[in-house]
Amino acid sequence: MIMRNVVYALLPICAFSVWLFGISALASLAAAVASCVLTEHLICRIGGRPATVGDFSAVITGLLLALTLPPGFPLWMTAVGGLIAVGLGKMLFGGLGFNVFNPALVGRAFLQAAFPIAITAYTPAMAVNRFLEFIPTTLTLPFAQPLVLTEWIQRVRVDAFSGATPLTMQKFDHAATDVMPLFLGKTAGSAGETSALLILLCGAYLIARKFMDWRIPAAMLSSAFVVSAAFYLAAPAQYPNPLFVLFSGGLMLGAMFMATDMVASPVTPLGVWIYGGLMGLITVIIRFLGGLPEGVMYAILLGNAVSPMIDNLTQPRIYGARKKEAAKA
Amino acid sequence: MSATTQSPQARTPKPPAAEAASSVKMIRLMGSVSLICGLLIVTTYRSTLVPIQRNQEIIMKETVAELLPGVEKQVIYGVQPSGEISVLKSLDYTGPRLFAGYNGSGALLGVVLEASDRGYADVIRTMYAYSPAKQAITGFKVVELKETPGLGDKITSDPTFLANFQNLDVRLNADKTSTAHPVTTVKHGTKKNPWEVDAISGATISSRAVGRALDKSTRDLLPIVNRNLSRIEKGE
Amino acid sequence: MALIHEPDAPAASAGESMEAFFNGLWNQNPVFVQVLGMCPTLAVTNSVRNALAMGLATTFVLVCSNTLISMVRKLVQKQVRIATYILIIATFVTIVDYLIKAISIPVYKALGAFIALIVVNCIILGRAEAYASKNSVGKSMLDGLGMGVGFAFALTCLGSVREILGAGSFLGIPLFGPNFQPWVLFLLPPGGFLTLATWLLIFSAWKARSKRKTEVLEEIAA
Amino acid sequence: MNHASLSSIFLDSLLINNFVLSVFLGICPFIGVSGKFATAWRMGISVIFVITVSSILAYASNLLLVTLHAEYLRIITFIVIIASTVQLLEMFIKKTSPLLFRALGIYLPLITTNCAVLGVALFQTAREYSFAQSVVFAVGASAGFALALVIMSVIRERLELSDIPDMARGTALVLMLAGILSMAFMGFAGMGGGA
Repeated sequence: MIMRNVVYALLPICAFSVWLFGISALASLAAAVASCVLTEHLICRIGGRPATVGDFSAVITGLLLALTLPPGFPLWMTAVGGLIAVGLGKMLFGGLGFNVFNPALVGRAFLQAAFPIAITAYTPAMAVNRFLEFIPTTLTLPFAQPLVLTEWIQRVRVDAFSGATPLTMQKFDHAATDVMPLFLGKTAGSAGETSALLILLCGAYLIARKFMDWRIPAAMLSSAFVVSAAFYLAAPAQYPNPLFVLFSGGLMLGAMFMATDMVASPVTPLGVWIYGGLMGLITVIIRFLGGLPEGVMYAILLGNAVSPMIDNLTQPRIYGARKKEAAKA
Repeated sequence: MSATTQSPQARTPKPPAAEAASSVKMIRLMGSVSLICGLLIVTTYRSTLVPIQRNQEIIMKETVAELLPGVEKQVIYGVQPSGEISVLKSLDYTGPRLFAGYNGSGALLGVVLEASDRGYADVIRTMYAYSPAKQAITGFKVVELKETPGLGDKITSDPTFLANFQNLDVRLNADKTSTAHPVTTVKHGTKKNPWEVDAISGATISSRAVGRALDKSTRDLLPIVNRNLSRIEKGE
Repeated sequence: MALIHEPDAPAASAGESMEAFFNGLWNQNPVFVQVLGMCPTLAVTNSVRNALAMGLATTFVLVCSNTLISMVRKLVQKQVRIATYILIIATFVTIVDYLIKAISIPVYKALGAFIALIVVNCIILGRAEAYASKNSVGKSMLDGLGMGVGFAFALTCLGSVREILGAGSFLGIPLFGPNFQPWVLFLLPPGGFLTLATWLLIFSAWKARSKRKTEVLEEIAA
Repeated sequence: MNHASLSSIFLDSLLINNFVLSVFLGICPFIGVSGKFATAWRMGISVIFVITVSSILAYASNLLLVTLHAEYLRIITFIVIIASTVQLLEMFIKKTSPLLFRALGIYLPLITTNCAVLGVALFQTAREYSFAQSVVFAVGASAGFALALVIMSVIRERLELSDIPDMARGTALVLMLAGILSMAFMGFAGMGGGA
């Protein structure tokens, strides 16, 4: 029930990404979902376990994975990502309900480390002919290197839309992007991360129907805002303004749909706030001080890694400990 | 690993006589084992000393020859903290080193220097050839790096990036205390001045580390090279 | 991670000696079965060349230390046993450190501190304790050789996968032509963990299968 | 001489080049002792303790070796120092604080063969760290080891209840988890490199 609603909430984002990037984004979504579902099916069969494909969780993993990849990402690499996401990120731990990390992000982290060039090859949004032709890299043969897109981008781009993402431009060239286009989402970037507005709306749907813990995105976003505001106030010339930080890159998508993975996040109320705050902090630190323009993926994976520990530390005291405290008082 | 320290429960039953053996015997044993070990180590150390130094010299000579084509003779100088230079007999020197290269007729071709800075993963060590006549860097080589394969390690192979160092302007300022223009790394495709380094797109951090390394090294060492140029030219 | 204690064999026949050798190579493979010496196994296997060099260096130390320890085994009291062993092992590690440096500086630089760290490789002290301190010189030497070759074999298995996938080459020779997309991950630390984990999975799956097979055969026989 | 700043050495050894997840040191105890949180944090503290002390001693003895021109005795000296540090610490703790000894006692001997201890001594020598740099490096590296160990132990405790395929149980699972953690820690790369 929850799973199916998450899929519903993701569909508008998928549709927007297809509108923005064309059939390549559609193919990428299809490849990721197919790969995830197939992997889960095969592992269940080989391991002699009851089939769990029907629970829609593999579909969600596939959709999320595709939404975090560049629109022209080679389909064979997308399929590898799906395999790793479900195989390593989920089934290894015993399937749904036991995953330690968000499976889609495990897949994406693998792809980021394995193919660092392909995964940073972004293409402009609203390219001409995007519904008629594939981005050339999409159809790269398995195990082959994708083409370099510089010339193709020159040919297809519509006025201001360049291939570089707002984050890359900010990080390496100190070129700021206005907040409004970021909010609406007509920028280059990963397929599903561009429109902050749409992601907020879809997340709000899940929150309103109580399928999602609102405190996690709230904590993560506000912590990212506060931390980046501190950097910005200290050195406005060097760091982007906090609104840019909120609406650019995968922060919104990550905070709404990936950090909120119920199994991989803490359960105690205080723990949830700590978890969200920590992820917002790491995101900003990696973006501002690290080598990469984007840090949301790593922040969430690290958050997942320490979430059992946060749970341990924030759990209501067990009997013995409480007695000690009482004695002290 | 736990077992190595926990398993010593004596499985070899010792006769009671051995148990009673005095610590003299123990010390004698440890002493003789140490003696054997010491002998072995010292022998190896002595016998490998020459081949190791030779290996290091060969590698260094090859690098210098690569950076200064046509080099026939090499002299190594060590830079002392005071800024004085002196000819070194071996590579063992902790301060900055200058590798001067000469052609067959003894004319100075250029000086090879070392530069390093922190890159993406770890310190990047490079060597570059400086031509006092052209007041420019004329050659460049990365000698040690741990950057991401396929990304940061492009600084060793990318032809456009390496083309930066065929003639990079590092002329000195008017009072010869530093370089006139700092070596700066600029975004790929925006190089305008001869002292700028055109970065590799997608490997910006490694490219910038190279620029910073060269900048620091040229600032510190080129004034020293130029001050002692007459000595270096004679090779003394 | 308990070490396997071989029974004390009073006399060594040729067959038993060979068993000492193959034991380390396969049945008690230090990496795949005993899961020892993980640090070098993960750290230096990003190319086949490094894996082979580390395998050879470790084999050298294993054979030498096993031999020497077996020679002095009857003289060593148990109180100073470990100290003596560590002294002997550290000696041979120092020797191998200088030898590699004298043979090839690029290999020396690629292996880095991991040559010196052979000292704390649990395989070596483990064999000294469990085997060389109780067996004849010849058998101890063979045991060291078997364990060393088994270790080198495991390292090469890992190194091959990582170099072929991560760089598209084997021993530096390109295999697939320029169009191949290298999976850089396999040269990086996570690739080391994941490759070793996959090998262990394959090994345990294979063992489980052969165990099932023998069970079925026994059932039929019964 | 090494000119790296103390803060960058600390950050580098703690997160960027984490001893377990990126440099591959101390993997055996990482696999062996990460099963329970209660043992993991005690082991972590013991390791921080031992590494810091042995790093200081290694620094001093290396000075001595260099003045004597006996660098070829480095490996032997370091391993002897580490082994005796562990012994002495064990005796010292036993005498001064029986409580602490009960908590840490059994972990101390295990540390002798932890290659992270020797690794710190060797790295600080190879990188020509000054005394202050060596100490900061030792604390950072050992705290990084403890961090990885504790994170792994809590995850493993949680996984005890889950339905992991039999084949993957044990070392393979720990290594897979370490692989994912190592990917997550890659996010810190490039810090201190200056953007």
